[in-house]
This record gives sequence, structure tokens and C-alpha cells, in this order.
Amino acid sequence: MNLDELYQEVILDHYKRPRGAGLREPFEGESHQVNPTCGDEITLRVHVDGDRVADVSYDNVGCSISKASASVMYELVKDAKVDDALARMAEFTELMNSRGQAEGDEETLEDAVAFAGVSKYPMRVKCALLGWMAFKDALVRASATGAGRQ
Amino acid sequence: MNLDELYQEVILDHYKRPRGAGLREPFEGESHQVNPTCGDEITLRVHVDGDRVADVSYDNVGCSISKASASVMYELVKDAKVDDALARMAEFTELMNSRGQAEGDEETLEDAVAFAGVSKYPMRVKCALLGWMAFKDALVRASATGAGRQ
Amino acid sequence: MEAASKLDVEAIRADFPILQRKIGGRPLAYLDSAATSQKPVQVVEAMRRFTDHSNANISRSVHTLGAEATEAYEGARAKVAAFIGAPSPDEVVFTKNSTESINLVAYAFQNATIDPAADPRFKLGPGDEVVVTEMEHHANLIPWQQLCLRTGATLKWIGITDAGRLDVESVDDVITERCKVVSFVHVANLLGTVNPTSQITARAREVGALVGLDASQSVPHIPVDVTELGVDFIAFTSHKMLGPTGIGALWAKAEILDAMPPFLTGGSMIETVSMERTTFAKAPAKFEAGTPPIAEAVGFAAAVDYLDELGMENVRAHEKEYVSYMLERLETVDGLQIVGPRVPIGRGATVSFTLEDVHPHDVGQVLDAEGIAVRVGHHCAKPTCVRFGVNATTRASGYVYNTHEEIDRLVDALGQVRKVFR
Amino acid sequence: MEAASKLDVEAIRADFPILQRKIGGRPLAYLDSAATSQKPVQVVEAMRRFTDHSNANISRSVHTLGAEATEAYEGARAKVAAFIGAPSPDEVVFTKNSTESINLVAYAFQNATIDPAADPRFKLGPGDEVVVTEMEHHANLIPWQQLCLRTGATLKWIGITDAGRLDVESVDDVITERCKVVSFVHVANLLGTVNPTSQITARAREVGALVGLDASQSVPHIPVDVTELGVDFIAFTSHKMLGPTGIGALWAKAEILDAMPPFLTGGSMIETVSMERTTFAKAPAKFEAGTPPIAEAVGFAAAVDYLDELGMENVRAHEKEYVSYMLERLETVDGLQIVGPRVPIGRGATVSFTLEDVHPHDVGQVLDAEGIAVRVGHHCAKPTCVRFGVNATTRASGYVYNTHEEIDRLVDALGQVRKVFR
Ligand SMILES: Cc1ncc(COP(=O)(O)O)c(C=O)c1O
Ligand SMILES: Cc1ncc(COP(=O)(O)O)c(C=O)c1O
Repeated sequence: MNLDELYQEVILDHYKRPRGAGLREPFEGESHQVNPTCGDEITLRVHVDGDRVADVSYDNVGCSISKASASVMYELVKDAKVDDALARMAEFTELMNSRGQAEGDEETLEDAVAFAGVSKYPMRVKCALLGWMAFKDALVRASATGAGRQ
Repeated sequence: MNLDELYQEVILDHYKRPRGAGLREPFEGESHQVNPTCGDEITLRVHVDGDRVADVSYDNVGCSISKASASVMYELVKDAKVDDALARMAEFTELMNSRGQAEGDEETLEDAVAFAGVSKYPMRVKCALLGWMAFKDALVRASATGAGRQ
Repeated sequence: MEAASKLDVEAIRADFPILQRKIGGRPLAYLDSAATSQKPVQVVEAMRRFTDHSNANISRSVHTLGAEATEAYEGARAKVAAFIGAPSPDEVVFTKNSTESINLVAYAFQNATIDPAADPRFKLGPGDEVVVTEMEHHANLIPWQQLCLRTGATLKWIGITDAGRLDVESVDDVITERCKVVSFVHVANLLGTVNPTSQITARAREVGALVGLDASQSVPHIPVDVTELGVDFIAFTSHKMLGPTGIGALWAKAEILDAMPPFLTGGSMIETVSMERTTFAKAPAKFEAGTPPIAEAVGFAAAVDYLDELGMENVRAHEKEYVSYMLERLETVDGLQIVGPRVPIGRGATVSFTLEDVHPHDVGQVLDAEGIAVRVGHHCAKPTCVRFGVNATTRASGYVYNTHEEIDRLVDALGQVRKVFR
Repeated sequence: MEAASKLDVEAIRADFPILQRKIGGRPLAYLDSAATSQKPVQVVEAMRRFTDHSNANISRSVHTLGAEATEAYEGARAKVAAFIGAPSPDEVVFTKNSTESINLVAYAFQNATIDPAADPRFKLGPGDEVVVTEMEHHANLIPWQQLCLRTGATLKWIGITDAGRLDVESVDDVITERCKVVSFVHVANLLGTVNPTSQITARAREVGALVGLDASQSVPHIPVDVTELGVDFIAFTSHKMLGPTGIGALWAKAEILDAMPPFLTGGSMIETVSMERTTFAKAPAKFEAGTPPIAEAVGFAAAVDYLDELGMENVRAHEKEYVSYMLERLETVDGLQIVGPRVPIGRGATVSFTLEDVHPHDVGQVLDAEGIAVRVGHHCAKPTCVRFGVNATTRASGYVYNTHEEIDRLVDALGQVRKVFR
């Protein structure tokens, strides 16, 4: 196994200095997700303003992959249009399910392409997706309260 | 497999012409036994007179081994003392559990020694013992009603 | 006639080491596959490779062996799911055998009945009805009997005609608006009957009942597509389809699995656990508490691969041709009476019969002396025996590795039986 | 120091083909036997011999293969029974794993509760209490939690001290006259603690409660004699003791098995069956519905033979010595904190720990890159994690084939971990 491939510099950097961490107000949707295999947890809030993700704030415990992924996600979706954020999520999910076959588009995924190596480790893919699942769920809840897309 | 060893002449004879078959009165104990593996059944009655087995009568469906064994048993225990009948039962049970190692004492077991070969076939031992189990159970019931041993 | 079969039976036989065995000096003629099938080297080798190379517990480790084992196990699930045309692998729950699969569903009703928050479709009480048939294996009768005993519901059943078919005329009377679940055998293990499903399924839908199949004897022998069948669940078992013992499967629609409360509880089926309270994972994990039969899943998948390679249409054609030959030859035996359909239509290659005056135990014993393995007894279908007024039958059952010559030997040996007990 | 061990570890390793495997160029150091053990060739070969020579369904056939299979299966039961000192083979019920064994007992309570004719010892209701401990594997927690939820009984538990031992002081308070059953872990799978049993057992007797052990981690590692233990039931599982997956066992006193209603129902567990009513066979058959894991039983017996040959006293001595070395060496790692007893007394060769600031997932991943397989996560013991304020741990566990060198490699690699995440 090639450790460096999994733990790229950029992943370790996000892990050690997570961007956007902490729970903030205001928010319209909140989600709590757990990885039952390892017990990793995240609580995540979204604040939607019109068609824009105005803020994503979170509190999490977990491994370097899950924490770095949440941090990278923050950078990707904060201030993005809701539709663009969801498109990136789809793109990232596809990358994670590629079993090491895809590289990811740096143009759109930015730092998240560093996770390409993670896709070779099925047990870790769930870690990388935990934050995104919380984001998606929080968006659904936000739109249920009338905020967001419609 | 040596078929003749299993289906000795004397077994086939008892099978085709079972001795003492049919249910009769009087009786003090009755037992119904089933072999759950193959569905063989026997209903058996004992009539105890003092310390003697005055009659054993039965109605059964089953294979040649179970039917012949009931017939041979009838001959062994009818008119025997209860204690002697139980001693023969113990002797026959031991023979059946011998896995082909014992021959049986013709002096005491008479025709029942023909079942020595059956002891090599674990699946058939239950057949050979079904009638005896009913006999034992019927005796217990008879003694519970005050007849028999005490 | 064997030419009609698209299976190369001799080539298949070479994959089954046990078929080389001699019993009392005669080659083994294994005509007991309805009880359990034999396993090809491909299955045994796949399990050995797994054990010697990747053995680990699944889902809970990040180490290489754990990842390989998880992939092997989930890969097996995907294969089994594809084999029965399941829309998603997540609709396949691995159990230990068909019996557990059916109990799992029956306990879903029992547990839902005492859970105020449960889906009302699974709640039973006095007045509710559960329907089976008179030709069930005990595995698809007793769990429902016990369920009715415990909930106050009533068990009803569809009868059998003299020809060994389901009494379809009675279906509308037996399945009423009170019925909450119908569970019936797809291919009967004593009679060999292949039951048509559409009428019962349609009637169940009409009255709003759930409907499932005991597919233990169908999945191994005929193409089964759960989407086409239009049922809610099916149960089947690896050891009857060239796979190992110790593993079976329940397939159920995702929506049904979601609605069912858990059955066995413990590790690997949870979301969160505290001393006070547990929440559960989604299906299939929800129903797979504890360490599953991992190497067995690998063997099960190898068996499915083997059958896929043969082609289930070819297997069906082989067996149809085979049972024609069986019926034709058996009918020539004096005093032999077939219990079940006497024509090779709508039936599998499993034939039960009685032989005038000779008890099946004795038949089986004499056949064994000739190297022929058949099953004798009530075949875990006592009510069927009672229906046909017999205590037990002798049953010969064919599979992909059986030859006409084995039937010829069976017929000859049955003549021998009559000689011994004449 | 290894000289103290009576096991010839090198000779043992030669029996396990998987230990020859390389992971990322490094020899596999398998330190995850608490999750599942590896299997020696003797087990795999015994199963293969059975499959290629005697494979058949059991108990229902008079043919030679059927008789051989039945003898192999019942012989396995006798061996497993002897291994744990059971007075009779009939007290051993084969299940699919420990989890099923425990659920079987819990469902005996659930089913007895709604059966007016059932033994009152198994009836539960509001006011009744069930006792476990805070260090249970989910397999010995959730079934009881669910049982209490379904019957209205109350679940109570014995806590854990900071040193990772049961809080025995509280036993008399927790187990009261209202208690009907105490089920507790013999050797804890996360902490490694070996629990003394006599005090809890005595207290359970005093209040008239049944008492059982989750022996999943004790039977594989220390001599277990059920008669000496004086409990009513124990659960254990083949795959943790060198045997195959797909089989486990419940031992219970004959009298207890008699009193318990059936759990899974179907074939082979009946006496008579009609459409209306079923009567059941005696234990163990009563609890073994359907085709059991037959080849797996053969493998289980071969595993028991293997352990018997080693001698369980020798296994215990090896592991005691091994855990001393583990603890001593692990304590030298900077920032490493052991969760569980820190002294090699009253504990098995399973050691959980945290490494300052580095998540166990990351620890496990880096170790895997070095060929070292450990388990990371909550180890199906979430309440234990909560008790010690951790989300997850890294766990290394040793067995008969593990060497000191593997611990040295572990310790070195932990240094490596700290470097990556510094
Ligand atoms: C203490 C304990 N109990 C129960 C179990 C469950 O065993 P199984 O998964 O074989 O059912 C385990 C193993 O995972 C265990 O360590
Ligand atoms: C029709 C049918 N249902 C259920 C079963 C039970 O299968 P298992 O014993 O694998 O649970 C069998 C086989 O014995 C069967 O033939």
C-alpha cells in the first residue's frame, strides 16, 4: 500500500487546520450523521440565502479522511449556488466510487482531487463521504422549512 | 453393504407373519411412540398380572425392522416376569448400541440375536428399538395405575 | 434421448469428486439432491482460496484482509441478487438457510404485532388470516402456525388435488379480505409440483395481502426472476444449489425490508447503541446480526457462477427431459405408485413413490446396498403424506449431474427390493 | 521470554497458510484474532474430505452418505460438548454464531412470556429485571434491550471501574429479587478483561435468577468447564477458535433447554406435524430447525481437536505471557493510552488503546501499510467506548500463532504513525 497516495499533503493539511469548523448561526437545516462502522460523527448546518449556500458550519469527530473531507467541502460549497454545490457533490461521489480509476477534475473539485487515492480503499470511502451526506441531508431539511431551492 | 446380514431370514419371517399383533383387552398401560425421522408408529398395550407380563398387544406401521422387532419382542416378554422382561430389554438395547461388535446371547435373546446386524446401521437402530420403547413406557404407565411391579 | 439436454453431463460429473465414490462396490448414484446437492470443486476451491488468502471479519476493519473479505462478501451478495433478478443487492439478506429466511419474515410479523410504532401491514390479531398450502415443507408451515398461535390470527391453506396440483379453484375462497400474508411453496419438495404463481399472487394483491414464496426447490432448478414473479419475498438455500451448507438467503422488496422490524440483534446491524437504546442500520445489514457465514457466501457465489455458466434454461431443459425419463421408467415397476403429478408437465425432477407393501425404509436400504442414494420418509411434509394417505414415501431426485443410467439402475434395484420382501 | 510458553509457535504457524501472505511487501502480522481467528489446514482439510466423500443431508436418510453425514455431525456435537465439559452432547445446540445463541435464549423469554403454558422462569413483565454489564459486546446487550422493550421488563447493568474491571461492589445492588436473568461477558472483547464469575453467579442463584455467559472470547482462549462455572447457559462461536464461519453453539443445562420454547421452527425439530398443530422434538433437535451447517460442524470439531492437541492450559499460558509482553512494549509508545486493565492479570491477550490525537482509523491504515492487521473502531462495544470517553480504539489481539516479533513491529509502526500525523 502506498501511504502517501492516501495521505496526501493537502489532506493532512486540511485535517490539521480544518476550514470553517464550528457550528454557527443562522442556519435553516441541520443534520447529524454517524458512520456505524467506526463511530465517526458530524453535526452540520447549512445557511441558505436565496439560491446560494451562504454558510456551512460543522462540528465533527473522526479520522483524518473524514475531517479533511469536511474541510475541503466547506471550501467548495461555501458561497456556491445550491445547484453548483450539488453538482460538485455528485462529481465527488463519482470520484469516490471510481475504485482508483478516476483522477477528478481540479478545475471543479479543487483540493478535493487529493481524495482520488482514497477511492482505492473501500473502507475509507464512507469516511470521505460522511460530511457530504450531512450536507445533502441538511439541504433537504432546509428546503423543507421553505428555505433554499424553492 | 451386506443386505443378508441386515435382513436375516428370521427378521423377514417375523415381518411377514408378526406374532401377537393387534390390540387386546385387558391392559393396564398403553403407549404410543413415533419415530419422527420416518413417521413409523406403534400403539402398544401391556397387561400385567402380579409380577408377570400376561400380554403385550400392539398395532403398528413401519418398516420390516421395526415390525419384526415388535414381533420378536412379543415372544420374548409375553408370560415373562416383569423383571426378566426388563433385563431382556436392557440386553437387547446393549446389542443395538454395539455398532456391530456384539453378537447377542441366543440363550436369553432368542430370535432377537438376528438383529445383531442392524446395530451396524445407526439409522435403523431407532427402528429396532421403537417397540421396546413403547413397552417400557407402557409398563411405567401400568405401574402408575397400581398394576405391575409394586 | 439425453441428446435433447443442453448439458454435458459427463463433463459436469467430472467436477464433483464425490461422484467417483463407490458404495458397497457399486458407483454412487446420488438421487437425493432435493435433500442437498453435491458441490463442485469450483465451490470448494473458491472457499479454500478465500480461507487461505483473505480470511478476516468483514466491515469493521481497515486492514487489507478485512477489505478483501468485505468485498468478497458483498460481491457474493451482488451475484446472488443478480441470479434471481433482484433490482438491488441490498434486497438480499444472507441467512443460514431457507428455514431461517422464512422465520425471519414470520418474526417480523410477531415483533411488529407488539410494537405500537410498527407498520400496520405486519400487525396480526384475531380475525386476521395467514395462508399457506397443504403441500408445504414444514419450514413454510410451522413458523406461520406458531405465528398464528402467538398472535391469535388464523392459519388457512389451499388444498391439493388427487393429481398432486394445488386446488386453484379454492384460491378465492381461501384468500379473503382478512388475509394479511400468503406464503406458498414454489416447487414442492415431496410432490415435485411446480406451482403456477400468478393466480395466487393476483388474489393476494386484490385483498391487500403480502405474498411470498418458499423458493428452496425452484431457485436451484429453474430460472427465477423475482421481478417477473411479482411477489414480496422469497426464501432459498445454498446447499440445494451446489453451494455450501450454513448459508441461505431471503430476498424481499426494499420497501418491505424497510418496514420489517429487526429479528436477530447484535453486532453489525446497528446505527447507534447506548445502554438504554439502539437504532438500527438499513437493510440488509439490519437483518444480519453477528459474524455472517463469510466463506460460505464466497462458496455460494461460486455455485451461482457455476449455474450461470450452465445456464438456468439449460438446467430446466435437462431436468424436464430427465423427469420424463424417470416417470416413464418408474411406471414400468410393478406395484409402484407415484405420489404427485404423473406427467412431466409443471413438475421438477423430483419423484416420490410408494412400492406396494414394502416400507420406504426398506426400499431405501436395499437401494443403498446397490449404491443408489434416495431419500425415504415424510420429507418434512407430513401434511402432504396425510393428504395422500401414506406414512412415508421413497423419493428420487435428479440434478445437473444425473444420468439416465442411474435411473435404469434405480428401476432394476426396485425389482430387487420386491424380491427381498416378497 | 517466549521460552515460558509451552506452545511451539513456529510449528503452529506452519499450519496456517495465510500467515505466509505478504501485505505491501511485508509479512502479514495478523493481530486481529479477537475479530476472527485464522484456520489451520487441518480444519480446511477435514471440511474438504467431508464434502468430497460424505456430503449429504443428515438424520433423514438411510443411505450410506446420509448415515456418515449424521455421524460426522453428531460426532462434532460430542466433541464440542466434551471441550467445554458439558455433561451431555445433547446440551449443545449448534447455531450460526454467538449472536444467534444469545438471541435464541432471549427469544425463549419473549415466546414464553406470551405462552400461558410456559415455564414461569421464562416469563417477563413490568417489574421484572434483566441484568447485563456495561462491557458487553452488542451481541449480549441489544437482544436483552429488545426483550425488555417487548415485555416491559427493565434492563440493568453492572458498571466498569476506571481500571477496566467490573464494579463488583455494586453486584448486590444491581441484581435484586426482581431479577430473572443475568447474562454477562466472560472475557470482554474491547477491554480484554477476564471477569470473575463466582460472585455474580452466586448472587443470581440467591435471587433465583437464571445466569449465563457470553463466552465468545473465553472458550477460544482459556479452559472453560461449564460444570465448574455453575451457570445455566453459555454462548460461543467457531470462527474465533480456529474453526469456520457459519457455526456457533449454545450450551445450556438439559433442564433449561427442556423448559425453553422453540425459537426457529421448521424441519428436523418436530415430533408430529399436522396443518393444525405441531409437537416438538427434544433438545438439541428442538432448536435446530432446517438444514444445519454440516460441513461447518465438521470443521468446528477439527478446530476443537487442534486446540485440544495444543492443550487449553498451554494456550492460556502462552497468552498470559504474550499479553505481558504486549503491555510492556505498548507502554513504551509515546502518547499511547491503554483502555482496559494495564496489568497482565485477569485479562486476555487483547489490548485496546488510543494514540494521542491520531484517530484509530488512521492508526489502522498506517499499520496496514506495514503489513500489520489490527482492528479499529468501537468493536461492537459502544457503551464501553462511552464509559471511557473515546469514540473508537485501536485493538491488537494475539492468539496461538502470534510472535513477539509481531509486537515489536507493531510498536515500531506506531512510531511511524505519529510521524505521519505529527
Ligand atoms: C464478546 C463477544 N460476544 C459476541 C460476539 C459475537 O460473535 P459472532 O459475531 O460470532 O456472533 C463477539 C465477536 O464479535 C464477541 O467478541
Ligand atoms: C420446499 C422446501 N422448503 C424449505 C426447505 C428447508 O431448507 P433448509 O433446510 O435449507 O432450511 C426445504 C429443504 O429441506 C425444501 O425442500
